[in-house]
Amino acid sequence: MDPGAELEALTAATPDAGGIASFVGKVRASGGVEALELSHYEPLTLPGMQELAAQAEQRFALMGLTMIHRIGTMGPGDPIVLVGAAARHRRDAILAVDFCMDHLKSAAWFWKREKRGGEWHWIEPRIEDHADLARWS
Amino acid sequence: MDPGAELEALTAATPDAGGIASFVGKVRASGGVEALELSHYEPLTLPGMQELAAQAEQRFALMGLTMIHRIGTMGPGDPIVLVGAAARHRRDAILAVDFCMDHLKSAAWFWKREKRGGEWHWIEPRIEDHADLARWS
Amino acid sequence: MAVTILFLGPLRDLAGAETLEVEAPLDWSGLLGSVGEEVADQLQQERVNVACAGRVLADKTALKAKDGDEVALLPPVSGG
Amino acid sequence: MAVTILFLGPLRDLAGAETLEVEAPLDWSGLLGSVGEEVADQLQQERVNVACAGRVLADKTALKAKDGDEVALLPPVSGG
Repeated sequence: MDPGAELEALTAATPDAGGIASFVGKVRASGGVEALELSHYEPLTLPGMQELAAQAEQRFALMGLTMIHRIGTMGPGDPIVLVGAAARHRRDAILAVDFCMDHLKSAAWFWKREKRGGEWHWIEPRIEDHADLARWS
Repeated sequence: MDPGAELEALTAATPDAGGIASFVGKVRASGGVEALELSHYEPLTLPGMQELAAQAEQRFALMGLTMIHRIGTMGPGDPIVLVGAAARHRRDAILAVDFCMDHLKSAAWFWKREKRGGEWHWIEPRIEDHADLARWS
Repeated sequence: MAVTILFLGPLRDLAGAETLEVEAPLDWSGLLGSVGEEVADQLQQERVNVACAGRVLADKTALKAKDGDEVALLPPVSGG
Repeated sequence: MAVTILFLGPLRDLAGAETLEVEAPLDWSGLLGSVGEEVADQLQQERVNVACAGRVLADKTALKAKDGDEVALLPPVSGG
């Protein structure tokens, strides 16, 4: 995934937007994480993301929405997830990114584990992630 | 201003960040705006933006912040303003972008006018822009 | 034909396998009896979901998997 | 030496000029008397600010500009 190219494509596809908001989540370069692995369950994951995109488009006045979540093994510095939203007004774009990220973090069908000191550890969402998600309901 | 290159530079400068949020505001390609002109008052504008950046860094746990606002005459599709924020946790990054944009829109020393049908018209902040700003105080 | 049980995320480690083939039909008690004690304990927690044939069950104890169905065991997610 | 009055944004159109040189010292009533009726009307609105020598005045009616100072008239802003 090339976040810059994806955002450029979204910008080009939405000439009438007044702005593009985005978030790129990546593997931290320090902190001892040697690798990150994201797994999914294909029959649920993609339909779930499509439903999430539909919800975002219903809630916010968007002109375009890009949502990419990688799976597989990634190394320090690698991008994991990208959300980009184009809208007439900036707060629709910013809020759509916030909304989609909260859902991708703790309500989409992905499982994450980290390799530290040669050992894999499964990661559960933080308490804050659930609180962030609850803001939207 | 090349938003993609700026975000890439911010990403490269903050290897320990878990994510980068951004907003790029641009001149809409349609809607009849032929040109947009942004003017400023140098003795106040840059110090004001530096003070805004300091406030954002105080409020949010940031690892990096990029804030660029162009002046002069721009055409349809051109970027006007970019805010990028790198943070350990995504909501600090997203909120910092939201905060800086609200202030750049209606509390920074810029004046904007649009050319429509060959005539220049000064733009005042929208009521919503003032309401957005008031959220932070 | 049979029912395929698929272990996702950390449940894969607990099960020591990615999949398990069992005879159809498969209901909730049959599932609990097939997956080993550790996974069965997890399954009984509210935060673990079960999907059958590509749909998450609103009530997992109502599971009725038939020949050819895939039953996915879904622990709490963590994306991004 | 003198005081330079600088018209920003839409005030430039109202004034019909970018700058105006006036004799020092310059106080609030001197400013109102120098800039023409239209700009003076605007200046008396709360939403118009005045900066002197690079600082926005908390109380613009307390203006005391001296030789060499720049007095900037700042209408409501609109960035982004």
